[in-house]
Amino acid sequence: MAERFTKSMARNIYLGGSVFFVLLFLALTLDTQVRAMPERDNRELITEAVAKGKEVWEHNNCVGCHTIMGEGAYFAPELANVFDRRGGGDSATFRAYLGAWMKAMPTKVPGRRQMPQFNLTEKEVDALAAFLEWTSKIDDNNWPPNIEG
Amino acid sequence: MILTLMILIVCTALPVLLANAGLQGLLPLVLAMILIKAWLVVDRFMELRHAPRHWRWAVQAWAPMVVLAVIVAGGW
Amino acid sequence: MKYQSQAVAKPYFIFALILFAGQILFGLILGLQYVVGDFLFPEIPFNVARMVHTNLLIVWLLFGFMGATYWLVPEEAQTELHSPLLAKVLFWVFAVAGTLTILGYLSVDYATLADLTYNNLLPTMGREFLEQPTITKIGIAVVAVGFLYNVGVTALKGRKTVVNIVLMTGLFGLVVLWLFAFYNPSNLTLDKYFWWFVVHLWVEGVWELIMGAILAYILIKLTGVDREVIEKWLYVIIAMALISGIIGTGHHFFWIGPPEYWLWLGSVFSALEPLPFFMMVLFAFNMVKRRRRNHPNKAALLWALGTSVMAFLGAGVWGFLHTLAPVNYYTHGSQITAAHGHMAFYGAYVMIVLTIISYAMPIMRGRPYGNSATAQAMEIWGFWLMTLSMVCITLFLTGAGVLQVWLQRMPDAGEALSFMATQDRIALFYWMRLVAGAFFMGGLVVYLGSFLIKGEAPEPALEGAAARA
Amino acid sequence: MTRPRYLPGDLAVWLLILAELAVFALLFVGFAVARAFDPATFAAGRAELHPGVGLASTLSLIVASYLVATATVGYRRGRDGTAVRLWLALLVSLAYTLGKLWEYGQLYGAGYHLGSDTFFMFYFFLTFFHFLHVVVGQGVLLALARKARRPWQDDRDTNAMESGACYWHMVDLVWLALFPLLYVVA
Repeated sequence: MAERFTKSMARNIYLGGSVFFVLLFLALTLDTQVRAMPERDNRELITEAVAKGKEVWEHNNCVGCHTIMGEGAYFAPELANVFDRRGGGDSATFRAYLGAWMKAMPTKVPGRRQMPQFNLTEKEVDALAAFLEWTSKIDDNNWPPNIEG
Repeated sequence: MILTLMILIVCTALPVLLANAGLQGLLPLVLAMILIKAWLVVDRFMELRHAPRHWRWAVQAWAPMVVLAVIVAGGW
Repeated sequence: MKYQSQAVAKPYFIFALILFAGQILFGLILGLQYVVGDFLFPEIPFNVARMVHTNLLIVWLLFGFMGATYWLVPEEAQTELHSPLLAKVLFWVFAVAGTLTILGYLSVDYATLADLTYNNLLPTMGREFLEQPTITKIGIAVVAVGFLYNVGVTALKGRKTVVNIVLMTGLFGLVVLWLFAFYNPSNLTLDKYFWWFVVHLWVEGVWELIMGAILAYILIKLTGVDREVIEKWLYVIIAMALISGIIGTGHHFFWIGPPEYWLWLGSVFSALEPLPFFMMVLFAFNMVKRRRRNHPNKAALLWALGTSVMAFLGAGVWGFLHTLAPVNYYTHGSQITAAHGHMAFYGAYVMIVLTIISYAMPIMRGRPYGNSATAQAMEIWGFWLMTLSMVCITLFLTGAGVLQVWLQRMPDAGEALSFMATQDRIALFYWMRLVAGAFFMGGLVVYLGSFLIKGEAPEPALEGAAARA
Repeated sequence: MTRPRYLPGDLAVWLLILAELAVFALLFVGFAVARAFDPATFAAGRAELHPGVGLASTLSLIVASYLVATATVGYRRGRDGTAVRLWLALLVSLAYTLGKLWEYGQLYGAGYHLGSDTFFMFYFFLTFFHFLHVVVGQGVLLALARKARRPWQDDRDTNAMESGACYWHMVDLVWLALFPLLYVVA
């Protein structure tokens, strides 16, 4: 039962297979980005404040402890749905909550995980709140399973 | 080979024609036809009839596994 | 050492190992912070320690890949490296930039670092694994292009082996995909979608080519099996890796905004992702079984076999455990992800770099047949300590993850525990993980200690090898 | 007299074939599971398809497969007509390609796409994924036909021929399961 196994055929499969799947992936990416995403990510709701809020989020490396849509560090709570969890889905409530929270950090309770004091301005807190509110409205296939994230 | 082709054509056309004639409950027939066609393609066209047995059965197992999985998964 | 210029790999390997030690040190800090939340706060907050831990990992693996490339490309191409000087210059540029970046993380707070490095001109910071200041990112791109040019010219002017072709393809892909690190739109979903082009298509795409090429090279050297045989398996394995892995990117698109069809495509294609890793196990063990020589560097052979097994377990099995969408719905972003990440990175990439170091370093140190038996025994102790510790870390984190999912994710809204309450309940697993981490550090110390032992393996008798085959 | 058992084509191609069959099998299972959850959507979606075109596509693939199979046997035995058969197979398979494109045009014109509902998600991905395989197969047939056109040689590359043929039959095999699942079972 001799089996033939040639290097040239293996190479053809490698090259052909890669090109095939790269093209397929690009086609799917095109469909995702051009057709599907505008309906799902609420891009029309990205205000200047939301964009600024994402910058605040990044400049303070929030993802170094928290997750957002399940990605990040797993040291602190998920924040893609914090607008619903802590703000009850209401912008003003959430803004007030976030402002008070950021001021109160760190708690300095011995032995507990500590969140640094980032000294955000009022405007930055507003922007961060807007960003997290927008994020909570992305259609993410109903993740997380419950409000605790 | 030509006989294989004929059987394949009949097996393909039959369920479609019967469905067009308005017959219900064709699923068992359709699945049976899949199995027969897959058998012929693998054994005759791919010539696995003469291949080492493990290769022949590995490929022959595909269609029954798909049909079985479809039945189980679909609860049909 | 067949070509003098291969020696430029040495500083790359040494620096990689130094950064490795740093990575593990910060890993221990993180492990302690998981259970003693205010440890080192506010001097080194968790986010800083984590950034150092993950960035050191990426950077030292890149150093390892570069060293491996400088080592094997000239030998495979049967020619001297195009420019050893460029390789040395780029080493210092990369080493200094990397060190400054880490010092930056540790000495000022992150927002200040962002301002100091003019992040607002081209904001790229503050995203997981891509925390480096934009200027560092540009530096990495420049170093990578220079590196690619240097080895590319070398590979093109010499013999074109499959190992070199696959390695160069992988490195080229690595550099091209890095460019997505510079794309950071305000739309978070868009940002995440293309962020995965760097992260997933690196670790589950082009890095697998690099890993496969290094493994193939090592097996050619250690087993003496015909190059032709090894090369065609290499092609088939990486073909499978790309066939499953490219659309497999979809398993990261489940919950970040892209449409529902990714739930199906991501699940189906990533269900096949263990396949190339499984083939790698069969491949490695088969080649060793069919070996035509008994290379006296036993430690290197152990690393090579260990890589294939641990990569299959970590990337393949632990990846598959939580990759199907209905499972991932509950496990996404839990400690199960962390468990998978640890074992996959260690098994696939840490171990392949340690494999090539284990093979190449003794040669560069004037011991063509490997280190002395004592040094090898010590290295093998290091291997088992580190590997078993990593198995334990993975198991404990998996335990933590399962419990986390059970307490926090599965119950309905009213009954589910909050994140922090859950963390308290799984603290025991974190303690055990910390202990396992300490053992890992111990293993690393033993491993590094093996470099201090003098002496070399004797030249093997020819007959013995022939008789075995 | 029994011939020694012999696997036609290259081992590398067979590994590819097994992987592809596994992908399609998983997709079929996904289809069946999704259908069980929402039979109404699937029935409605199926009603929008064109079984006539599907049937014609199937027949074209079967006939092409027959031509490829006989071409392979003939080629191995050194008979003439291999190239002609391969060209014919390519031509016949174009009926599938055109039919599929026509149906895509129809459905797209009627407002259906990958994101319409679960049925059309499966319909478009499964058929398009398969369609791409057919296109690759047609490329392989083209290459083989051009190769076979050259006069008889002793060192005929039966490995390439058999490998290409088996790939083509795999594409056919997948469609034989795909067609009834999507178009017929109501």
